[in-house]
Amino acid sequence: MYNEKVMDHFSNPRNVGEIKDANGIGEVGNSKCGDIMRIYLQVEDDIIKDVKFKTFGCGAAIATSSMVTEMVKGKRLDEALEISNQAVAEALGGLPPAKMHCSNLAADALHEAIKDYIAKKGK
Amino acid sequence: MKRIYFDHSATTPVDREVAELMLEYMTDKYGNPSSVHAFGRETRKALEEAREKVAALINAAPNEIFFTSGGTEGDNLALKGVAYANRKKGNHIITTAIEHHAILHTCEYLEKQGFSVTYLPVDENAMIRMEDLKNAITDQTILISVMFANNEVGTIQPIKEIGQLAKEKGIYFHTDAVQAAGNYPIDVKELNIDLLTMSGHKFHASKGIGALYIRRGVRVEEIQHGGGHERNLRAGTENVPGIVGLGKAAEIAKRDMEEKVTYIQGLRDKIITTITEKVPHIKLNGHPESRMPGNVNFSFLYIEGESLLLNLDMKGIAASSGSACTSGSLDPSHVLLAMGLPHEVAHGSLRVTLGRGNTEEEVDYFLGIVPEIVEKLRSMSPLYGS
Amino acid sequence: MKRIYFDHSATTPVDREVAELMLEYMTDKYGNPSSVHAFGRETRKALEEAREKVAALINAAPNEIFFTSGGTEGDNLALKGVAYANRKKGNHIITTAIEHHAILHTCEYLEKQGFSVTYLPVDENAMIRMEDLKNAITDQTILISVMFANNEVGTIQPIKEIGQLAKEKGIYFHTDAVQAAGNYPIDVKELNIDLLTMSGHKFHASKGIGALYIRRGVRVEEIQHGGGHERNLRAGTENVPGIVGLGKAAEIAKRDMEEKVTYIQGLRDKIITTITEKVPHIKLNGHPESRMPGNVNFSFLYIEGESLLLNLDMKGIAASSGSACTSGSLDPSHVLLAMGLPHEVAHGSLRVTLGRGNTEEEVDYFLGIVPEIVEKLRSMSPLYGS
Ligand SMILES: Cc1ncc(COP(=O)(O)O)c(C=O)c1O
Ligand SMILES: Cc1ncc(COP(=O)(O)O)c(C=O)c1O
Ligand code: FES
Ligand code: FES
Repeated sequence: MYNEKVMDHFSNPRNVGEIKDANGIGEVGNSKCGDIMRIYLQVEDDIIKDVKFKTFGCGAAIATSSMVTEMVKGKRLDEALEISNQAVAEALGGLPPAKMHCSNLAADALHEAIKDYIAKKGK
Repeated sequence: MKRIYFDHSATTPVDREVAELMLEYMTDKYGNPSSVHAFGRETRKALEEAREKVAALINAAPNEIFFTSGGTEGDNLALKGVAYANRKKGNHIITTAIEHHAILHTCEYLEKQGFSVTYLPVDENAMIRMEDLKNAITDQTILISVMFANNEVGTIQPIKEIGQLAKEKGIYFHTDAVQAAGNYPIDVKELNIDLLTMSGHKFHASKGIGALYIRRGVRVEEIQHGGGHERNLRAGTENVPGIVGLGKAAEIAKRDMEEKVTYIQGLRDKIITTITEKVPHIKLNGHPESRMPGNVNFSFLYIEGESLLLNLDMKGIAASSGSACTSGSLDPSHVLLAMGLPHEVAHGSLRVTLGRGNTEEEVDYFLGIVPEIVEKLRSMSPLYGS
Repeated sequence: MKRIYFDHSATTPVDREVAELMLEYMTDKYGNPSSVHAFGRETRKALEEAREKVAALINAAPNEIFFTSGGTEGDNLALKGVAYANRKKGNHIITTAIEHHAILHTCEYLEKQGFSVTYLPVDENAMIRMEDLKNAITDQTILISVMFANNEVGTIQPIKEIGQLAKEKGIYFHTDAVQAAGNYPIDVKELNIDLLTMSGHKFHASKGIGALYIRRGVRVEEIQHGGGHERNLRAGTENVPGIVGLGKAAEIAKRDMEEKVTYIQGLRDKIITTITEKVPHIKLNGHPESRMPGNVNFSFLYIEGESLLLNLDMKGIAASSGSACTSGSLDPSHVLLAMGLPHEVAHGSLRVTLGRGNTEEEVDYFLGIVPEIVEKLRSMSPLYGS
């Protein structure tokens, strides 16, 4: 069902956990399917210094969460905002068609976290 | 890696003896039972002997057994066959909200054909209430179809009471016994069952073969048209190897029933007790007593079923889940939802279904790793500990 | 006594290689293809590989192949499925008078559901006339169903012309290729076939498995309801052993097609020539050229088919007849009658259908005894010599 890369990220997820003093947190959920993703960011000078996630969901949900954290660590915010759900799926070498809509939400969670950071900074 | 199979409600391995008999009826005794020559007579005889064995499993008469291609066809034939043949008597059918899709989707189809269907609700243990059933009956009711045992949570319905009530009211009673037949003692006479569906691959015969028991006198219309096979009720060259295998599997099931049930139930109870002790935040789904001997179904709160399955799979254990994510559909199991479980709890369910080939050792290995996996997944879960 | 099997149109022995592969998918690789774990993934993969092989046999795409429980189900699904899904376009179906009962009885059922069916007549060789077909088409015609090769007399219909005509008129074309598939080269693209039924047990796969080819884009409604198997067209746990066996049988059939056809046709022609020479008062039924490689069908005047069969059977030879007496019905073969044979001639027919396992020696043994038997029966017949 899942390719090797997806299974690798699923079984050894990168950057699992919380950041205590995160300055950006984003959460998305697919209320129908029930999965929830939360991304924690530590941003300095518009650079993502650290990122962690927590996810309730299927194999694809966990793998995409893990993948997106790898993709953005060390990146500038504007670069990170350009990453789409599609790009995350591609970086994983593809997902089963049934999973594309339902659990491919990691980039959305990331964007929410960035928005949260920007909103907090603006205050 | 050792592979452990804990998914016997999905399908079972074919018994070695059954498979070898099937092989004989494929390569050597291959005649068409409709042929008049020696090759044909030989398979005709084997066919009728198999019918006797299948009948004996459920205490029916041989001429009350009709072979089908499996449980789904049996369910379709029972519901459509009874509905079409008894249209003049009424257009109302009663079933339950927790039936298999072979029943539910057939009922939906019949609704489009002008029948009216009542889907009985269930309680938190997946049991129907006799009161609801009584209240649902109208003078238009021609058929009650209630599954014998549920495939997800293992709950066994009050079949005898239903049979009794149906008999009193003069309404046909069909039961989808795909999970129970061959795995649990059934006596159609004692239980007042008019029609019963069984499927070979759930009790160590092959996939692609099944049978429908139809009590003598029940009016059923054929749904597959062609040659007059199975006394004009089911056209198509008989699947002789499948049927002979089904007969053998029925014979073995009947012979070993008591021993098998006791053994499997022992494994089941060990799993239920140990998980309940060792893992916090869980819920046993299904009825605590009236339950299939091999069925374990737990919801592990805060985690998701597919992730749990994949982790078990990586450790060589094959189990199943009522999570929507494993099926590609959006909603989790209609059974768990009908029992009143909230979405997120339904999502975290794990079904382990045991067979006579499973060992205590396998169970111990499983019990050793489940708490770790659950802990690991919970530590990633945004729902847990927050 | 040596047993000689000359009834390959009734059913064939399962290839040893096919049967052993099936055994493996019964006892060892037994997962349910719908399961997400390793056991399930393994059989899912095998299922899809089998689909590719079956597709390759008739030059279709894998996603145009849907597995069924056999030829009868395939015919039912093709006719009812197309009829129900295209009801809005029209209610007229064209078929022939010599189809198998799986087609004829399904058509009769559809007539009761409000469809109108034309049964094309055939000529003395069991061929339809293209002129009749053209004249039968109305603006209500949604489907033409003409069998590829007849099961009794072996006549192969002008499939390419029919396909061409159907395409021009925008009408779906189904062919019941249960006899031809695996035994005769078929290219659905070249022949413009929209739907094609095949059955495993006619080409060395098992009874109880078959496939329906549905060209991409053709609208068909499911007739068996349940889980969403076979892309929602055919519910029911997939018969994995049967399917894997069908795939292997298709692969072998494709590989050996040319050789097999030449070999079998050689035996057939020897029988036809020798009987024609040695036995007086006979009639070859079916087309002299456009005929299945393995089909021999003779009427022996003044004698009755069942008596002939029984005599052959006593000598170890299994053949078949279009005689009513072998089938328990009162009328002799509807095929022979449709070809214009008088009742008494139809009664005296003998069908010999050859397979790749038959030998020249078996043929010679048969040819040695037939004249004697015929002579003996004629000497008892009040119709003979008077
Ligand atoms: C309760 C129940 N009914 C019907 C079916 C369908 O049977 P089959 O898979 O043989 O078509 C199943 C299993 O899949 C089942 O568990
Ligand atoms: C031409 C034809 N169509 C349909 C069928 C039915 O196929 P099955 O026996 O696989 O149901 C047969 C054989 O019995 C046949 O010869
Ligand atoms: S969490 Fe449901 S499909 Fe991924
Ligand atoms: S001659 Fe006896 S049944 Fe036909």
